[in-house]
Amino acid sequence: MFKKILIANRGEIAVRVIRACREMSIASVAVYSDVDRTALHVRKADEAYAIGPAAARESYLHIERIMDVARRSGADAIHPGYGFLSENAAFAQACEAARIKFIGPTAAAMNIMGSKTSARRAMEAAGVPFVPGSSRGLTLDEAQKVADEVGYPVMLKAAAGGGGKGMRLVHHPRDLASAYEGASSEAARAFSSDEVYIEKYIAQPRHIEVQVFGDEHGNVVYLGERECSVQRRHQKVIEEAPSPIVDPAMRLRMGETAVRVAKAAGYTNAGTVEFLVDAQKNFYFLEMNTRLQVEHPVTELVTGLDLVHLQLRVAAGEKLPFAQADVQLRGHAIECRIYAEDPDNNFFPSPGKIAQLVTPSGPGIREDSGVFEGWTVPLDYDPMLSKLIAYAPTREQAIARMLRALDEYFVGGIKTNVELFRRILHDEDFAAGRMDTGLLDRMLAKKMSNSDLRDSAKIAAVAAAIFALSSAAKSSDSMCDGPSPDETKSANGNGAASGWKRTARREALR
Amino acid sequence: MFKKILIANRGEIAVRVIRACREMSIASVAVYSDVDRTALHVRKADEAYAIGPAAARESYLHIERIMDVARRSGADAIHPGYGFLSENAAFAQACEAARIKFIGPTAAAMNIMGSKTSARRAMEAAGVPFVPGSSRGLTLDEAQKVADEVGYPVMLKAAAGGGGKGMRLVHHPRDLASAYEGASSEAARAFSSDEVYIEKYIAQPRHIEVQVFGDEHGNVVYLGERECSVQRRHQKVIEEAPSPIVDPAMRLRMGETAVRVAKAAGYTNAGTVEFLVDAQKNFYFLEMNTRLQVEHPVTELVTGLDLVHLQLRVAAGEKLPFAQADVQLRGHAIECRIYAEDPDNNFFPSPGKIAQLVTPSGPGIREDSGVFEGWTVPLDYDPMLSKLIAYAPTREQAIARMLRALDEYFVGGIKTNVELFRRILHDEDFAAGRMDTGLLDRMLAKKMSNSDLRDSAKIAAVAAAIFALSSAAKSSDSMCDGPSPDETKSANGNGAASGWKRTARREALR
Amino acid sequence: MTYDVAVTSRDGKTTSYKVELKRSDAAGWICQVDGQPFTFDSAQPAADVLSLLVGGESYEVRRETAASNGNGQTGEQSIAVGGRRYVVEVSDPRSLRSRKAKAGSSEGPKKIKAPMPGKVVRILAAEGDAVEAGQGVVVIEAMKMQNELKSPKAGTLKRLIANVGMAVNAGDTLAIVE
Amino acid sequence: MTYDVAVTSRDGKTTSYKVELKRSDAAGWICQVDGQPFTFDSAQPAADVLSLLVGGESYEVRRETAASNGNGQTGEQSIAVGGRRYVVEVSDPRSLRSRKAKAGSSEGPKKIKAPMPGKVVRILAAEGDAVEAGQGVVVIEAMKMQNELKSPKAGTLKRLIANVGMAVNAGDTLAIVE
Repeated sequence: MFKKILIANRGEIAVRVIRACREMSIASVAVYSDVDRTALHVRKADEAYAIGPAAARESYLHIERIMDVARRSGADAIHPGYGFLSENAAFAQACEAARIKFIGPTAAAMNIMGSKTSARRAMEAAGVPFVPGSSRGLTLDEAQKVADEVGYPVMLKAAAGGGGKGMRLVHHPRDLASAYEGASSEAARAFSSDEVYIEKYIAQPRHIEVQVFGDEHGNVVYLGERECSVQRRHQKVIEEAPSPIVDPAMRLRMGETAVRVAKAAGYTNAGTVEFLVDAQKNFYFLEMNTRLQVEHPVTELVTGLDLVHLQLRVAAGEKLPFAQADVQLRGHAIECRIYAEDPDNNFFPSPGKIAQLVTPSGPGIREDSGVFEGWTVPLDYDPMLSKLIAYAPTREQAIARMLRALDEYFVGGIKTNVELFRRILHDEDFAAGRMDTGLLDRMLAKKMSNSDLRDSAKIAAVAAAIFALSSAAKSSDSMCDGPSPDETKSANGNGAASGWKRTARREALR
Repeated sequence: MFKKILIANRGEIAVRVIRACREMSIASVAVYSDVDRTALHVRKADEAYAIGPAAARESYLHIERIMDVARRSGADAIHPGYGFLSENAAFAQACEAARIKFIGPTAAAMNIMGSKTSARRAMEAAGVPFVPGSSRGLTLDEAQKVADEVGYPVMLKAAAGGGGKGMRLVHHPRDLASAYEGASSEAARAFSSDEVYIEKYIAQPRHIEVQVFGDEHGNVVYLGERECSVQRRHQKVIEEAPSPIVDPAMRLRMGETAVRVAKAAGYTNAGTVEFLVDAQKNFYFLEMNTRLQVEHPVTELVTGLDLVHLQLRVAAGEKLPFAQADVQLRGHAIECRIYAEDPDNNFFPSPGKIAQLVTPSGPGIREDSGVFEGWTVPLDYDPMLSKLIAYAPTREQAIARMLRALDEYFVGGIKTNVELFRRILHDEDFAAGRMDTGLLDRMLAKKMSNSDLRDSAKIAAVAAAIFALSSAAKSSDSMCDGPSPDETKSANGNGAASGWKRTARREALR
Repeated sequence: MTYDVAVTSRDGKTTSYKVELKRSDAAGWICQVDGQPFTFDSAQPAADVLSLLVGGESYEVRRETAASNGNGQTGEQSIAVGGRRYVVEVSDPRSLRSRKAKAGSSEGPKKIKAPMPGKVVRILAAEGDAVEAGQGVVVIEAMKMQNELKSPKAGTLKRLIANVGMAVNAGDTLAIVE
Repeated sequence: MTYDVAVTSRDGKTTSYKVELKRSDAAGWICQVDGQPFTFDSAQPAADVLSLLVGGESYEVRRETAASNGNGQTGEQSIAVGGRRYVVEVSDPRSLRSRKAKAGSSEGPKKIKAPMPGKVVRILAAEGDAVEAGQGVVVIEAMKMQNELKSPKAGTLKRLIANVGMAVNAGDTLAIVE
């Protein structure tokens, strides 16, 4: 097993991997940009080294600086997390060259999957089902031809893309040119490649993905599916396992297809095969993510496995410790991605200082967090604060449990999407498992019922007055010394907390 | 299902039950004593009512006051939690009389099990194996006779007892009289009955208990065992499931015996049958706890069930939603009971204000807590703060995970036993599963190795100096207005936190 | 003590309450809301947290002050009751500050402000153009996300301060519609 | 700035360090411990928390001040490094307080103090009795637990303040052994 692992990432996933290292008695090395000096991953790691300014390309995307830290610290492996360099084949090659194990697939497998067009060629050879469209990057003219062939609506996609960036849906030929321009420029910014291609647009599809895992001895297994249809702008918002519509027969078909995909690419370690599923439950290969997914915890909870422990063991050359037949799903898990963003204001990111933080806990609740009270969320990176995951014997109970946990969750000082999740989890269609990737947009288009939001306004008003009174109190208290009679008479320390009372009393005595 | 449930308890278990109510859309009613006005259970419940002064017999043990709140609030059921009135048959009867469902066994079943001597009679009739000894309360003279018959060492036990109170181990006849006096007086105080009896003392036994569950339609199942051998003064300190020594055959034998015990008492709802297990793996009936156990979470994690949800459903008259064959154990779970006590000072309780609280989270970690930062732990009740539970695929991983979580756990302002758990989990015998109820006492007798404790003393010294410098700084800062240059130049809000630097700089410039 | 409290729920509706806090005969407290008696017990477990018991019903209430935006104006105060948040504005008849606070309410031509720091990547309308309510005017990019800032009302794009490539702070005015 | 820091680990061993904090040429800082150079970077994520990087090694350090006991004396200061706690006593040559703090160290006859509030339920020795080190003298009950307070040394039970049924606060002296 490895002696020391460098985590080339930040935020909750860096903390997640550091925890796994600690649990396996492996030393962990964090890297950090200037704005992350006091970040959680720096504080939890055994070692930490600065790698440059806030801008990602100067720090978390800077291969040379990270490799330099790896050498200096004597790390014998690197875990890339997700995002940043996790799917960067050049980085994987740099690790190979430095004889430092990259915890993930080989650069070769990444290259196949890294470009959607090359992935498509390989997968078509392996007989994997595809959505009709082009299998390579297109010029605008070509794009127009292919769009006419497969028929509108069509989807423009960045060949080097992922996570929804550089994607555009086009309903009418007249919109194609502007969408093409937008997609390729966004792609250029995001992936420094403006290659875009076209696919037939499947109306109201589900997004269902299969977790696969391969060791370096030719064994590949699938660990069930994840339903990720609740999306906004092609970004996942809620994920769950298992999918409400996948039965054992469909799970077997999807799973075996996913394994075929992985084997066709000579894939090792953790990977995810994403499928579009239409209303008739036909599934089409979408892409393969050659990394650990944000949403891996829901799979961990229903399988009872720890995927990061597994990643490390497989990367160290161990065989998978179980066979396909040993993988059993139990119960239901749901994940909410808690973001620093403002759902009431077009989901703008809301960086800033976390003035208060109360996190849920108790039965069936897991929180993978990258933040703490007092932390100032930098505006330089993805605004995800933490992942809240609920597990229960049934989907219905898991939803109820997540709602309970959301009620316990409080982030003060910055805006978050916590209230959005309450709304989604209360939605009839979601509760019934009637989901497609358009569900959330339709929901957001609806107006919220006032009754739902206003019935405790009176309480809020009274509380606001009490707070006002107690702050007025503090200022006056600070001038007079000695505790007020109430403080001394209070039954225990907790009683004394009720500061506003004695002030109000003072008020009344005036 | 019930509309509104009163929770006749406080602390983490009250919060645990309130959470379950919320998850099942049942209104929850908390009761509180004067010192608990701001306690977590009061704040999390839908309703809360004061029931009297701090002293338990004036509040949490005051049946009339609690029944009065139940009536006023219109609760249709009462959950007693553990401790307090949970095993009080009179309370169960009062509920029956008021037509309010008591969530637990019938008063009749409690009465059978409530007195160890009557329990013994019933169980002997059902052919349950017992440790040799007396089956009823004894006078001192009788005690001496029985002790001579079964042979020393013998154990004196309170007939009405539980949780180790009113127990005494006697090695020599000459110590019997004083031990008898101590046991019966302690029993009188704790259970208002000074009845004590005698059992042969089993050297180095394990304490293993079986979780049983019965519905009101005659179905009783067992949900696997819990290993509870790590004890201090007969109080459980660490519990785990499954037991490292119980194999499927033994589990079957113990489980079926436990079900026989429950059926002999006409037992319904959640219950636990405790066994002593000797070196040859013979097991002897110890007692049945007619309530939900503190350590129920480890069973929940390995079975995937929620026992409190199940309690509510069964109490509402539902059938058990599964059969014995459906109960499958998966993985391993360990629970540490975090207490406000001082292991370095004879485990004296350490009530007081929790100045800082950092709780662990992430993969496989569950915390059931009854406290929060700023809460003043009252000295009037059991000093348990919370339960930390770790789940992992294997026992080895679960231990490593718990150690990781303990490293993340920090309670400032009061003493806790967190460090004690580190020591236990690092112990060779514990790691190997070689446990008996004497393990912890033997461990505590050993001296700690210095190396283990001193190697970061230098860091502590430097940190102490930095803190001293920064507090010195604060006082001086408060006099001069305007931010220091560092504050303005800091990349983001987090940088500014490093207050001591600029002061030290000021120092240097003097 | 009497306070005028304006409570705005997430759907934008604002309700005003006159809250009078008075000591009751007993240990408890009596409060009048818009002249109607309102009895409750209150305790403060921690800073910015209140536990209210209103006739037995338990309410956990938290106060927060949103992070101040780029302009150094301190952010709005909001109150969370259970899971629900309300923006509140408390004015104490005796205090001036609160009256000042009220002043800031938007009048005259509407500004399009940057809701957070970022970079302007596209301009969708020219000065003098007629714009619809909700029509995109400026696109800024932050945290790797592009966001379109829309016109708050139908009118004319009177001024366009933003230009492509410009770095903006939260609260900066990017355009004015009249 | 130079501080004398006495660090006591849980096994009772105390080590003293002379810590000098000095600004380094660069942005970093140089510290001398007992005259030996000790370089590190420090940041304070929150009150009473330090993040120290010593040649790359990351240490999370927390300070706590134990709850003051019944006598109003404020409790000892301790420093937690990772999972390990140390009781520390910092004395600044220039400050008097720290020297005062030192004074409190126990001299003369040894007191048996109540470590926390409770009730005396039994007395196991009489005034004038000879007592062994570790021999039980007083039993107090608190939080439903009985705890035996033992003599800190062999000697004579010079004074017995406690009596059965008496309620005691943390820090109260119950008996004196000489």
